[in-house]
Amino acid sequence: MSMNMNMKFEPKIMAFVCQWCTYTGADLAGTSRMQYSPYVKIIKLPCTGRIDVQFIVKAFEEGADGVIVSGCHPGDCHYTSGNYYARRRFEMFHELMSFVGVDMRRIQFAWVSAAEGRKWAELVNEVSKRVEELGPFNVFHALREQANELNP
Amino acid sequence: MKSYNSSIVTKQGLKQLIENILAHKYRLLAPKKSGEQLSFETILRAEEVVLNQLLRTMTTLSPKEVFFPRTEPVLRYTGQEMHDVEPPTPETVLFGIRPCDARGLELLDKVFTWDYNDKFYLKRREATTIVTFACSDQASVDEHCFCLGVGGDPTASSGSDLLLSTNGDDAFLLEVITEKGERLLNSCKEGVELQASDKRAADQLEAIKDRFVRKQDLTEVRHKMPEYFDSDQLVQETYRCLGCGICAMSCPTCHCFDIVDEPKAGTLGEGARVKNWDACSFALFTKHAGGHNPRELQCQRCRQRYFHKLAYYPQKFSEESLCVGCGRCSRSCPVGLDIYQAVTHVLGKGRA
Amino acid sequence: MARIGVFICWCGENISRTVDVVKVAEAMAGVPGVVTSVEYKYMCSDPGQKIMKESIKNDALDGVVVALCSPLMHEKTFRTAAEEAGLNPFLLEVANIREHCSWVHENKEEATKKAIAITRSTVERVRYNLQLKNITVPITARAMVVGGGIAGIQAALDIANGGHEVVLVERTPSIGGHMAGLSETFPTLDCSQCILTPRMVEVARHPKIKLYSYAEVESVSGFVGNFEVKIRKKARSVDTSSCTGCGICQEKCPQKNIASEFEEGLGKRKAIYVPFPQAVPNKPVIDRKHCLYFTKGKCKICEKVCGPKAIRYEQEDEIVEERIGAIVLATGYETLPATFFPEYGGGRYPDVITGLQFERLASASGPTSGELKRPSDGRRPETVVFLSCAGSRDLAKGISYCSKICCMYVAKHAMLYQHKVHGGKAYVFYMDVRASGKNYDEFVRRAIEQDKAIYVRGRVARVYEKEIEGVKKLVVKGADTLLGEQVEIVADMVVLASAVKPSVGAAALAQKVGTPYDQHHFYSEAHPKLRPVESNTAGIFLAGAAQAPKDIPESVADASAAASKVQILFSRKEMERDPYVSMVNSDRCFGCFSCEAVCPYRAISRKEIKNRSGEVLKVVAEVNAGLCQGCGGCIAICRAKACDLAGYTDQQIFSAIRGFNTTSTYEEEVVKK
Amino acid sequence: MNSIHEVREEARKLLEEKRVGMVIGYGKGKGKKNYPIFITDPQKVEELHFESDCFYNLAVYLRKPEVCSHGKLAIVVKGCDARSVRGLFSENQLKSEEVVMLELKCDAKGIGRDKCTTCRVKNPLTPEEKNPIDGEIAKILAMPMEERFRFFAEEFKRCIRCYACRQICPHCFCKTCIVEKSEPQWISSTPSPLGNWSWNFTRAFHLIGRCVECGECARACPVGIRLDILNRYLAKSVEEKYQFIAGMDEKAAPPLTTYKQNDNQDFIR
Amino acid sequence: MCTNNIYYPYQMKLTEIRDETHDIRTFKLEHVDPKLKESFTFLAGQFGLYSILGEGEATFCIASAPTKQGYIECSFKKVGKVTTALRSLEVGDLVGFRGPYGNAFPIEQMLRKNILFVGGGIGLAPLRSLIDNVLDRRAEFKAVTILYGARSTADIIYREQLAAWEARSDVRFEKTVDQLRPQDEGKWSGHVGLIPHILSKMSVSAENSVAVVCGPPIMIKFTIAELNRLGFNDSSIITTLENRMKCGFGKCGRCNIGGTYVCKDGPVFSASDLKGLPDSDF
Repeated sequence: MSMNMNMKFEPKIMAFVCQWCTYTGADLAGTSRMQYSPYVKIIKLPCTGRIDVQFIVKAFEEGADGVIVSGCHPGDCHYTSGNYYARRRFEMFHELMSFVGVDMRRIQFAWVSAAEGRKWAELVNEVSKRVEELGPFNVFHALREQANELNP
Repeated sequence: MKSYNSSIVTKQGLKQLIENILAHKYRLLAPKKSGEQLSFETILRAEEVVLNQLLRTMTTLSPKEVFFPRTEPVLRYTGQEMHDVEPPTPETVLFGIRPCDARGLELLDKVFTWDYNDKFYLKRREATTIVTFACSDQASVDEHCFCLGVGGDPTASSGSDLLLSTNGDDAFLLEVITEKGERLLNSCKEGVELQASDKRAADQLEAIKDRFVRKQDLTEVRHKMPEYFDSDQLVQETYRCLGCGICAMSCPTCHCFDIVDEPKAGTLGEGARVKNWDACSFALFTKHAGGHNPRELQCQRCRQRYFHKLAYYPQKFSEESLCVGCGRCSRSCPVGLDIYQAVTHVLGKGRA
Repeated sequence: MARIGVFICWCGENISRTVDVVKVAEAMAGVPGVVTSVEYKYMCSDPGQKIMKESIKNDALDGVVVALCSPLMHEKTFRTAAEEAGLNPFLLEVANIREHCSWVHENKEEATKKAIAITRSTVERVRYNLQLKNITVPITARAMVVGGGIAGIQAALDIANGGHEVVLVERTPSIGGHMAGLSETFPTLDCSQCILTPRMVEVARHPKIKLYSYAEVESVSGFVGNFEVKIRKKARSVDTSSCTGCGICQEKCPQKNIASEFEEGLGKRKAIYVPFPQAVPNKPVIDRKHCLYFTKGKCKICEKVCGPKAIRYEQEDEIVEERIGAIVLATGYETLPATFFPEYGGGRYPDVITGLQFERLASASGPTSGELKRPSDGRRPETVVFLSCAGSRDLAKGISYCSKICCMYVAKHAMLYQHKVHGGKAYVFYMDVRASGKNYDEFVRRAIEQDKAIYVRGRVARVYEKEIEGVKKLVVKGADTLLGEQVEIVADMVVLASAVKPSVGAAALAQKVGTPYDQHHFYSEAHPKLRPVESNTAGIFLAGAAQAPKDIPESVADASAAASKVQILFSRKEMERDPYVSMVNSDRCFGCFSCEAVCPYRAISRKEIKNRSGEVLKVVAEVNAGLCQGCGGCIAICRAKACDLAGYTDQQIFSAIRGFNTTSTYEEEVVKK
Repeated sequence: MNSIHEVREEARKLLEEKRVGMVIGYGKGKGKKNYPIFITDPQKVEELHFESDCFYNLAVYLRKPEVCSHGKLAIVVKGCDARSVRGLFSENQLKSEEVVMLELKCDAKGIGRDKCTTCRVKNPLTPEEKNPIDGEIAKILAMPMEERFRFFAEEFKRCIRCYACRQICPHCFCKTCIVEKSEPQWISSTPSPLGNWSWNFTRAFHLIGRCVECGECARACPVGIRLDILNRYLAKSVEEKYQFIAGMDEKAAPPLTTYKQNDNQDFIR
Repeated sequence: MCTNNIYYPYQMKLTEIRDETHDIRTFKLEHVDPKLKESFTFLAGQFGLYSILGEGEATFCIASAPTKQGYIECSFKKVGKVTTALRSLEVGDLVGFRGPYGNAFPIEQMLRKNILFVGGGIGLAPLRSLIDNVLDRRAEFKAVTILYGARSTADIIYREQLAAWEARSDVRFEKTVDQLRPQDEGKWSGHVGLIPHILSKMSVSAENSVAVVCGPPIMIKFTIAELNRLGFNDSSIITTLENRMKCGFGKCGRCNIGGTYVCKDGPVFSASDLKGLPDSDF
């Protein structure tokens, strides 16, 4: 990542959330005027079951330094079981990602219900702080830079 | 071509030559061991060139990548604006390719200059001086090599600018083939002891020929194409092909490519139009957008590759076949397919 | 190139205080394909909407992004407005820059940057929005009610009286359910059969109700408005159309010692029998397990005595098919059998009985004609101990929940006992008395105060038999937790208010229907507060104790509510719903059916792709848009990316991801200004 | 079946009685080389051959249209092939009545890339032991995160997108691969460091709970990418987490298409 | 602007959009560079590569006649990424163009002959260029017959053009649809049936005639067979091949069949050429 050294590092963190629980929970954080870090941006999906791990890979490809994936707590899925399948998928994704050396502190899975505006705000702050401390995802960005170098 | 100008150089002298090449800021590419493989890589220190190794083992991928990279931008864009691209062309010395590879480049030249000149290929060609190693070592030829069967010669100089061959245990014969070769040699020969000689690599040809187990002539298939095209034997020979692209991608003369637009990750509206290696063995290669595929079956795709090498290219471009007999495709094929074996079997059956 | 309009709302100061909306508008104007980008004080106001509507027309927009509050607030408003202006409403997306941005950040520069990113991402997404249309599904206005207890009866009658045909499926030979077996009902003590029987008769003669008794649901396919149901009519061995219900067969049947299910095992029945005199239909059925002809090959007395020749030994199960638009599941409950409680001697001592058995003993139509007698020796019980919470709220028994009805019926039992056995002593062991309901607490008080039931707070540890003066008595050992002492009561009878659980087969039925159930196999409602009688599967409704323990008035209310939901559904010929459904590209699909495995709605079916000569080339997945609820689980599991979700396509998400992370130098300059 | 002789006999019978249209097995080439052969003529069953370097996973041929057009098939299977065939059954790619498995115990010692040294299904029907953490996996796990990342990034960088790993894998049966999908293009088809990373990562992910650890992808890879380590590690994880071994039970649901309510969620906040 | 990069397209401006059917669209394109607009020439039968930056290139023939100068037209069906992106363009947008590539219809060999044009579906596009070219030089040819077929009336392209040809007294014009949809009952004045079948009933003479056939591969195959039956020899049947192409100038190898590169040696072939080619269905 070509970054001016005296510029503050503003991590790019993408959140993939389900529309029934976490999206609404984030709305609640808003209506409750909870203040949190501005680095996390949300993409709304119907359900965590819709979240393809490809989304997360793509987010990193496009320059994200961290990713949050969040949805309804187990048992609360609007579609009854989407988050259960997602949980397994994420567990294996977690395994594979960490095996190939992606620091999993950059990726946070969470259950945030529509009532948990507080939890959402805390989650965002926690992940933002952690990614800020980790710095830009340079090893991954390097792949991108190398790929772009092929297009001189 | 210039008349022969041969000299004998010691191993030490050759090392010095390599050091001089590096010192003169040439980009030096030579076979280098990475993992279990030998591949052409940029050499930064002379000792990275392990002569024994490159004499004995052939690189997995051919040197075509130096001129025709696996991916290469042909234009860039920013929004609606287009920008031309020039291939990076540092003065380059490609060291240690084989005569079959060198010959392959000459065959490729015909494709990339046919009516339309592909500047990306040509500019790289112009900027590169080729130092070839003849297959004169005891172990240079293995059971996959069959250049003799496709009009090649393990000591040939065509396509090379300088030709090296072994001369006893600790010395090499260095032949200047072209002016370009001569220029390189002249600019890098300080401290290199060159002892004029009247020998040629080709003198060793007869001895080397004996090392070949594959000697049958494949070129006749070209004339019998219609006869063999629907040969059951050919289908049988290629039935186990799984449709990967190893053969095409390791081949020194396979040149099929795809053109795609590659958006630059992390930007909106920026990117490049790139030329990527492709292979006729891929199922989607000829598949129409509408779903129709003129080469629906894998054996048809295999046949395309064999025939393109041995029949179509000679028919179109020259009397030479596009296969140079380096044996890379059969060395790397994961299911043991072998163009030489397949074609000789078919020829055998055809005769019978 | 796309023609996208971006409309940014100040929301008074709500957004503009921390987000520089003018800069956002300026930044968006620089995004390729954005032809207009404006901000306005209140976008949702009439003049605000008018700005958007006019721009849609004048700038010939083919995509709109409104950047304002949460889509949950105003997405609908703006989509409707867009539609009024002639744009497909699904070409409009909301960028949430209030709840997710201006309200949660203080630093204006950062908030502005984030608002730009959110809006930019939404612009990138909207490029690939498709013109969608709400899906319309035709509706077969015909309901099926499964279960002929009071809930099922009520639901069937309500729907039928609303003018729609109803198919009522009952597993046993007669409708009526548990209520038909109850003695009197709390808190009014009116006779259960007296209030139920007229309803049963009404079902029998209702022209809109088709009753399948002694039948079970075999399979359900299709989706809301369009179910295809197969019903297994079990072989009755009696031709119900010619049987007159005279009862002579039952009278003459030599097999007479079969425990009657209706009498909870306390009475006997024949091998050909009508479960109880008021049964609907009042036609007998042969119990093939006990019939002499079926077990031994000879007898056939019933056939001989049957006047109208209605006996059919050769009859087989029959599968009938019904087209149904909505299904009400009212499969009711059962209670844990006495044998479930070895610590209380259940199963070992005949005088340890369940509440339902007590109902039969107390019923005027019961095996003792309403006289209270001990099952063991027929003596009048002088002392009876009632144990509430037998199994309920007992994690050791695997049941965490309260069975809800026991407190009330235990009080009723104690009361009935006192009325029937004057001078008898009724002890009630309880944990809490839960009597919330109209006149409920008063009822319990009456049992304690007027009828002198002795309430002991505590659990019973053990019940064992002891012979006292030649009579086998039951010794009940427990603790009185209020007094803090051990108590030991010598009783003649122990009645267990055993826990309520769903009927056997409830889970199997739920699987056939494709609707979820909880760990106890009670059916799951779509929402515990707001959609209590709907299941998560469209067109499947719940009534009565199949969903949770309930008493009669609740079950009836439930049933009427479910019936009302059914009628709302039937009030239209077609049903309209969101177009967010999955779609399969059958070229890419290669039929691994992972999607089928993860689909919670059984919306994936298998389709054969054939060539011209009819050979099957491959089998691929197909989405039934009527069943699909748009969760997108199938898409995430699909490796070939053969399916996609309208409204949330891969292409849209992909573009949104790109849109977030990519800032241009132009934008940076705008922000810095 | 115990010996190649019995297999030949069975193959002959199957072909003669027209119960199968083709037998897929190993034939002997020149020298010591073996390669897949396809027999339709009962007279030719003697060409069937089996010895310790018959390392191909023949199950991959069951999806080739040329092969499928012969109707019912018989296939010589070692442990890994048999697992693949059962995996294909479980994913509806084949019907068990369409394939006859001719099982042979395998004593392959491993050809290149030590593909057979970690094998635990030499006997087609029973896994011998729990999947051990082999040396290669242990080596990776011992690396700090960034080093791991660099290791794999360097491995993937060499990829030339010949797709041999995909073509030789019996479980990569998609007719059009995700990398060939262009709207949107999830994975760049360009052999660049970034596209290569995504491609190899995604392929490994797609094989989770399905890979039978035959190691063919790593053997086929012309540039020597250690795909086997990746897949073996994931197979081990799947076994530990879900007690699932791919291709052992054709009735068992692949682990990502099912769930338990009490699945682990330690990693979820 | 770049001269030596053969991959570098010209910029053309989209000046008109016409929807032929629900999924076939025609673009009219003009060179942005005024000099090029003036000097650009091509021959009937040639093709080009049309591109959008960031999406890629797609190959279609030039559908307008070379005698119409200052612009080119092309027609395309929405089948993939590039064509989908092309469909999203509006008048005034830029399109990349490389070409013209390939050989051309041998119009000089057709002079003073009877000419039979047979077009199927979107295959009328390359034919249209030639037909207009011929009609613009009408006096140099003998009888001109046009047979056009589409799957249904909804799939007919170039309706105005067809009407104009039909109206001419010096052209015999026949049209057919494979199937008549119920709503067309009574409104369709043409034939109903597959092209080869209609052709068999048209009593065309092979004498001093050339047939030019364009359409989907299966239609070409059966039409050639029918023409042979009518007495046309293979060398007097001309058609175009639509193999997949990428580069357009004989490098990328995709369109190679036999010793031929369709993009350079074609796309126009005589039936006798075709029959000598391997991997072709003819």
